[in-house]
Amino acid sequence: MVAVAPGMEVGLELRARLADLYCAYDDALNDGALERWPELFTEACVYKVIPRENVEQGFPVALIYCESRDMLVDRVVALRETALFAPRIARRITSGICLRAIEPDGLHLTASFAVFQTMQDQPSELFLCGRCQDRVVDDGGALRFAERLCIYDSTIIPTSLVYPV
Amino acid sequence: MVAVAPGMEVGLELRARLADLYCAYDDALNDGALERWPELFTEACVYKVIPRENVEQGFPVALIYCESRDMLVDRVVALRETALFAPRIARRITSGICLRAIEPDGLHLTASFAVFQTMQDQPSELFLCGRCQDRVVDDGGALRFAERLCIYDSTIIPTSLVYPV
Amino acid sequence: MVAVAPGMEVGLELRARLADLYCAYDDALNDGALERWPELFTEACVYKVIPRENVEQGFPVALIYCESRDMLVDRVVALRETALFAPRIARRITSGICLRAIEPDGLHLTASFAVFQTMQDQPSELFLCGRCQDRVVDDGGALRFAERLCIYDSTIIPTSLVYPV
Amino acid sequence: MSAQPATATREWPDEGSSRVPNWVYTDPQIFARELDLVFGASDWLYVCLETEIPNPGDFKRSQLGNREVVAVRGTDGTINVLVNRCAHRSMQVCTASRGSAKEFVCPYHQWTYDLAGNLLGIPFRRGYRGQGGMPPDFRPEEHGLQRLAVTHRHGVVFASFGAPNESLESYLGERMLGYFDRVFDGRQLVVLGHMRQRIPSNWKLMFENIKDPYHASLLHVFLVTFGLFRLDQQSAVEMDETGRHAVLVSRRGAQETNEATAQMRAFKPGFALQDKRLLDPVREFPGDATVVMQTLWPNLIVQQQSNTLAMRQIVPHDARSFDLAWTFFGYADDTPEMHQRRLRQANLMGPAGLVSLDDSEAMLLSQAGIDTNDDKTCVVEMGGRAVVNEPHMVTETAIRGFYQHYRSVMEL
Amino acid sequence: MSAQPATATREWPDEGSSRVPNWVYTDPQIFARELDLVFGASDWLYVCLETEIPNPGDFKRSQLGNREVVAVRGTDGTINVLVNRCAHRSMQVCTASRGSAKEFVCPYHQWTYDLAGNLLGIPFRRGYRGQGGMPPDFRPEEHGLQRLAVTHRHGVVFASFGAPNESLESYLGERMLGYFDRVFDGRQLVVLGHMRQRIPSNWKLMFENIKDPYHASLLHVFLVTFGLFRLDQQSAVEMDETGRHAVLVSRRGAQETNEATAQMRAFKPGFALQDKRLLDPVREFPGDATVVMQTLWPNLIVQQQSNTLAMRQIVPHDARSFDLAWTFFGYADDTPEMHQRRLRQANLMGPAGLVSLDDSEAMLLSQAGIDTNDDKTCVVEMGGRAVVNEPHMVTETAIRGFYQHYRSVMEL
Amino acid sequence: MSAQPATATREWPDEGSSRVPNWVYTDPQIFARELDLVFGASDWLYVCLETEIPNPGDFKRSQLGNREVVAVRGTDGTINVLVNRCAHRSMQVCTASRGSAKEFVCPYHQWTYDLAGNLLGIPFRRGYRGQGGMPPDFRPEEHGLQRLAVTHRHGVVFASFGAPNESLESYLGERMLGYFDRVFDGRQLVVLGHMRQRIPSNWKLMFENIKDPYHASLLHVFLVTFGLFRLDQQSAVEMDETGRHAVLVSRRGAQETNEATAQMRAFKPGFALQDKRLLDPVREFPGDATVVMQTLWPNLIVQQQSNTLAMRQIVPHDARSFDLAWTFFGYADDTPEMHQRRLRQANLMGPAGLVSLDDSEAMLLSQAGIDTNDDKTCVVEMGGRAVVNEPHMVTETAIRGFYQHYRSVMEL
Ligand code: FES
Ligand code: FES
Ligand code: FES
Ligand SMILES: [Fe+3]
Ligand SMILES: [Fe+3]
Ligand SMILES: [Fe+3]
Repeated sequence: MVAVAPGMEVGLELRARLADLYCAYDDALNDGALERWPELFTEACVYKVIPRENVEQGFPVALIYCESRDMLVDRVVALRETALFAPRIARRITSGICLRAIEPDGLHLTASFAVFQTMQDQPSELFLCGRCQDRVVDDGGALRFAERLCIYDSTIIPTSLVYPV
Repeated sequence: MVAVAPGMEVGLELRARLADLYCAYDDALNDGALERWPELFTEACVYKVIPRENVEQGFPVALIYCESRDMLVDRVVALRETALFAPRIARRITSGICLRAIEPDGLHLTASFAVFQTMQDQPSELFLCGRCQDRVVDDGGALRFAERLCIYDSTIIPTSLVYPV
Repeated sequence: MVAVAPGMEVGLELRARLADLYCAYDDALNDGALERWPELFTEACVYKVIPRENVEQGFPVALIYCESRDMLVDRVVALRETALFAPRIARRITSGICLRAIEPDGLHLTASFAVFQTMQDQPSELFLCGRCQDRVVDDGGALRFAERLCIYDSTIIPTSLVYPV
Repeated sequence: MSAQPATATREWPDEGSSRVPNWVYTDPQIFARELDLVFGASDWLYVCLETEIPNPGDFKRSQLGNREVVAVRGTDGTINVLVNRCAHRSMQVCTASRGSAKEFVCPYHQWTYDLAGNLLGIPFRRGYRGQGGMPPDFRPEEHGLQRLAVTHRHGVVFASFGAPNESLESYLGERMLGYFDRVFDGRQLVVLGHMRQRIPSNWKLMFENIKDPYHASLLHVFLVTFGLFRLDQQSAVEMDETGRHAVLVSRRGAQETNEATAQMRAFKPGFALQDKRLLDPVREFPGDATVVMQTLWPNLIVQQQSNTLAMRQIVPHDARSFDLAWTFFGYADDTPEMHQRRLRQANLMGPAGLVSLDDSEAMLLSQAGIDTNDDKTCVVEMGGRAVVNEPHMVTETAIRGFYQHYRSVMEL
Repeated sequence: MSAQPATATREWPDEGSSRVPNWVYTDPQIFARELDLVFGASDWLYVCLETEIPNPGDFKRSQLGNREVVAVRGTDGTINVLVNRCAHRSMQVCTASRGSAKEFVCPYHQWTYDLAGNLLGIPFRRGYRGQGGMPPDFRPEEHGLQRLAVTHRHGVVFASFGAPNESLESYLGERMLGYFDRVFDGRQLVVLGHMRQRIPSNWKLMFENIKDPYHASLLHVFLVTFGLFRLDQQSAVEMDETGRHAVLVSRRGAQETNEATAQMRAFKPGFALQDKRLLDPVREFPGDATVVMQTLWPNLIVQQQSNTLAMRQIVPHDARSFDLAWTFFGYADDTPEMHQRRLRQANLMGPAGLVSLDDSEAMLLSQAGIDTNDDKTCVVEMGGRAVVNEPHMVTETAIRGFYQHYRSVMEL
Repeated sequence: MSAQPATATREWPDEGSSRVPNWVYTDPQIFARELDLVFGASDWLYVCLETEIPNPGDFKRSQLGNREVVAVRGTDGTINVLVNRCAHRSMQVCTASRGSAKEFVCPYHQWTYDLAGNLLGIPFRRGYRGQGGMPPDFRPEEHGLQRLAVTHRHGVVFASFGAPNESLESYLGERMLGYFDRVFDGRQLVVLGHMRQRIPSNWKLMFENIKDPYHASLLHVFLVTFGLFRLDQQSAVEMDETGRHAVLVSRRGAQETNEATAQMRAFKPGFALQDKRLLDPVREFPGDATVVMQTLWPNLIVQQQSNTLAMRQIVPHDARSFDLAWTFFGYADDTPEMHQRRLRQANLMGPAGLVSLDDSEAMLLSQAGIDTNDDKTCVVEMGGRAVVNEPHMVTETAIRGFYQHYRSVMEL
């Protein structure tokens, strides 16, 4: 259930549509269906993966810094075509999706995420956890992320961040 | 919130009923109330716990392979009456429940799961995570699993899989 | 989605309001906004963090044992003003929120929780997991916890329990 | 970390027990020796409270040093402490952490032991239809569970891996025994519950912490602010003859400003509780001491902090971590108010204790400082360099006493 | 844990192979020697089934001892077993766990090896426009992937790090070969799937477990209750000449009460299955043995338990943990019913097996008992103290045989 | 893993620095020696950028080797680097990772140090009302925080545990200093942010990776495909006199096919970006080099890859893991476009970098190949066996230079 912040009145239908979007996001990553992932963003989207430390200190550098859906596509293609990495499986879960404000520029939400990772012939492990800070808009009838900031709690990435989170 | 895949129209009531079923499932396992667990399946159900590796390669062998509710009951009784194992507590969480299709043979859903395990006087640890591939049917007024495949991401089970997941 | 136990009929609106409360709780802790945390309880609330072991054996001692909202406030102030601890970030997730009974004294719910913890310059780790046993009441128009028992699965706390869970 | 020399070449600083070299907190070989010489010798180790196993057959697992034992009340009511290892092929015989049993049956081949650890039965010992079985000269009496020497006093159970050449009373010594009997006065004890935490530091830092009254007024803002422990109160640090056991004794003071608080950054004069019930201590022991913390070599702290009473058992894991296992208790004759008071005051203790979490975090931060500086040395000179009892708190004498004994045991 | 003496000073108990000192399960130096002497010498180690790499270029990774290897079918159809380490700067050349390849290209600098491990190409070996490149005297033929000696029999692939001075057939010995050929009779094998578990115990406890018929009737309530394995059935424990390999042979019995079940606590006469299909074994091999468990030094268990057939490969990680990798298989000519039966009976085996989870948990509990008692010794005297073949189950003879061989290999 | 011989018996291969024995990446004793001889000696270690602690009292923690230090700007504006360990009982004095302070107060007993590490105050040093306190002969000046030798140049701070007998300038040598000053030209630096990753490999593999131009054209498909780094471009590998420091210098090329790309599997001629902004490099330094990667012994990489500038600090944890801590920076006079460009190009670097994740994964896979083959040896012969500067990329000369110096430092 997508929750809403105290004092807001939001219909159940919108909550359900948002839940569908958030679920589709995790699903794209968990299925390894990276190709579906950019479709959940608007064309002019912003997507960043950034350590909490940088956010708190006002540092702009992000591990992944995309300024358009095209850049998301470029990253997916680059991962598929150019990158070397040891095989791994990611499993992303989301909790505490909260609609915090409805503004002219879209719906503002936050959510907690955790990603578990499984390296070949190794037990599954917690890889990262953190918070998403999102702006969602109605993009021609479909809800899409106009902005998604994945702010992870740790300063440390175990080895590499191969797949987006 | 149970989400639905893009393009589907599903009423909120059905979403709620499905949420109840999924919650009851985790609950039965988390309470250690294994006896309630078979009741969430149909009589002719299929239940398997299987590594992703086998699914991907088309290998049929599963760690748990039950072809009826009776076999689920047999497993519960066997665990209770015959098995030796060091005491442990399981905690199962579910995320990203998604209704993907409504077919004549039932509702097809997927969901992510993670199981944390606590051995005696040890800290809690991630035990397994993976994806459920489910078929749910209305079984005389109650939703039940006609099929549940628990496909875990790792190839490795830490020590033993004592309780179903 | 807040689920309901088999046999109960509960409107979607109540489910949504409960989801909002549960989300607000995690949110207060995840934001490090401890000051918002006592507001989610009634004035005469009971809040405990207690190992499963003690509950099972009928031992009353709890790690945190608060008998009023004031005591929650006192704990927050004490943490802020008096305690020494190494910096850390907590991330709490909730799963399987289930409304089990509606009694004269309020709504009885259970839920699973997991807390991930991140120490400075260390990877995030599972800190605790367990079950909440809650009583929620309508407190002047707002749902609040009249009682929240956080029963954690392990007997072991890694180092210290600094923040409430 | 510098390249670790062999233990044999470790040399204690010339200054003696007023200095502690950081390698005692990090060296795995030192730790291995401690398991033998500190935890595995003839000392009396705390096991559990008698009331945890009230009836014949009741058992509870405990960890002494790194060994798993089972404390079990025999059919005759005596308490046995048995090493949890089957004499056959070393499996843990008892998998539950507590319960009640008529005998212990090893799950692997069902060798069966009575509650005193004697080997009662071996399935197919004589073979089956003339085939197999144990050799005729097999002597079951040589294959029981290892059974420890056991003693107990006023409800507290101790055991020893060796053959102690002194009673618990003489082991504690007269002075320590007095303090012990102050809390364990023969009244029936009641367990209120357990807590347990895994602390990423050497186990000795726990003892140092409790033997160190100097820190209490400085680190524990909560304690100090509410006058629960103040260095300007009349107090004492006392030890037994050897220095291995100690008590800290203190009295409650007011939340007032004076020449001592001037040196205590911790003191926050303006801080007040919203719910006063959290701090509502009542005097319950003879004398005017309100805090008595007793450290008993090698694995026990007896805590009487206002009305919270707890055994804190130290379970070392390796050089860099230990478990602290708390057993909170009261008395069978506690009033309901006192019972409730103990539960409330437990908010100050344990892994989430408003006072004691300072200590577990201090240990974490100490080990962090030690780990990468194991060529450095701690300075333990507050109150001088001698090991003497002191009628005040401005001293680390009991830490020096501890290391004086430790060095003689460890031959360091 | 006591302070660990150097391996050189370890002394086996005087009683010989009827005793096993606990330090063989805990000492990291012993483990390091095992990697060399047990897993890295001239013995034949199980690698995989031929059917897992049916076509030229098909490969599968495997772990022999602690080394990662790639078993790959060469263009000529022969099987090569290559150490997965680039001759340049040691990177793993193959990152997939299985697949098909024309050659192996190291990702780092694209040194390229053929399917026999020969170094085929080095980018810029001759430099670029006259600059750089490998020295003129660089000899590619000296820088291939390490290639092991390989043999196979009836679809099962073995390899050796050394230069074995005997064929697989002579390595197994006549008796063991007979049992081997009973399951691997030349029919085409079909893989049904994999399972893998990480067991927190020394790898030798796995062998002990399977070489120990004594436990089966006592630990495995499920097995015993349904008569799948009973000590009162005609049975045998047999070894090769050296004691390193063994088989346990048993026959199915009825779910009945008799003088044997009287000594078997495990036996639950009243227990019945709701769905009988779980236990519907059918005789498929010549003779009346229904269970044959074969342990082949140093890393393989061949399991024929009713109609579940599996290779269990032992992959040691350190003194205190190993992976058990299961490959379930059947035959190409299995009927659909037999196929389904194998899948159903797999419920009894693997990490969740209603029988075998008892064993993985027993190993966990054994190592727990061993870890903190490594100064103690296991007693392996059931069936006497000798290493002899026995026509019954009331014996630990095959464990003694294993340690007899182990000691000679390890010079202990 | 073979049984690990004592370090003393380790012998470097006869071939010299063109071979690297795998045990340098796995042996804990070698690692312990490195902490002393490589990271704990008189070399200049990178600490932080000056701009991270602009004002008096500003501090930032850093890790030099395995030691935690605090870099703090003193009241007079000078920078102090202090070991984060209280002189009393070794607690970490500073728990925040950055901030601003007037003094450092140890939480345990509030010993107070000034920003230069001098011990300013000890609560109750003189006791309380005539009781306790430190001995009269206690000398605070002997109990400060350990303070390192510090130097800085153009905004970059270095420190040393020993007493360096040379200035940073002479330590770098003339040639390296030139490259250093190319990026650090005296302009005000601006931190853009941090990244950090924990890599499961020996720290030396990081240096090898950056000193190895040979891999860049072969491993980094992204880099090569877009012409950002091509072996067929004019380039150079240069070292200081000792071989410990090095630079790789390269130039951008076109995305074209030629005789070099024929040997580069990595090259994908058809690949194009949807959003070209990701790759929009602008020349900003004198000369036509577009990539200059400088490796400075023993813990720093200065990265100038097109317009991404970063310090990469190496923090070793143990033989098999290290942290790579990235500090991205620009200049105070950057235009908004250049600022944005740096942020965009950061997509190629760091733990998720489209280029550098190849490297972190290569290190993971290299260590995996090394771990179980520590009796094997790496071959470092590309470009010959000598340690000489080269005007091209087809060489591993800088790796040989590194090990030439390493061996002399480590006496191997
Ligand atoms: S190990 Fe206990 S009976 Fe065999
Ligand atoms: S490490 Fe394999 S090609 Fe260089
Ligand atoms: S340890 Fe720092 S003041 Fe005591
Ligand atoms: Fe304290
Ligand atoms: Fe078995
Ligand atoms: Fe690179």
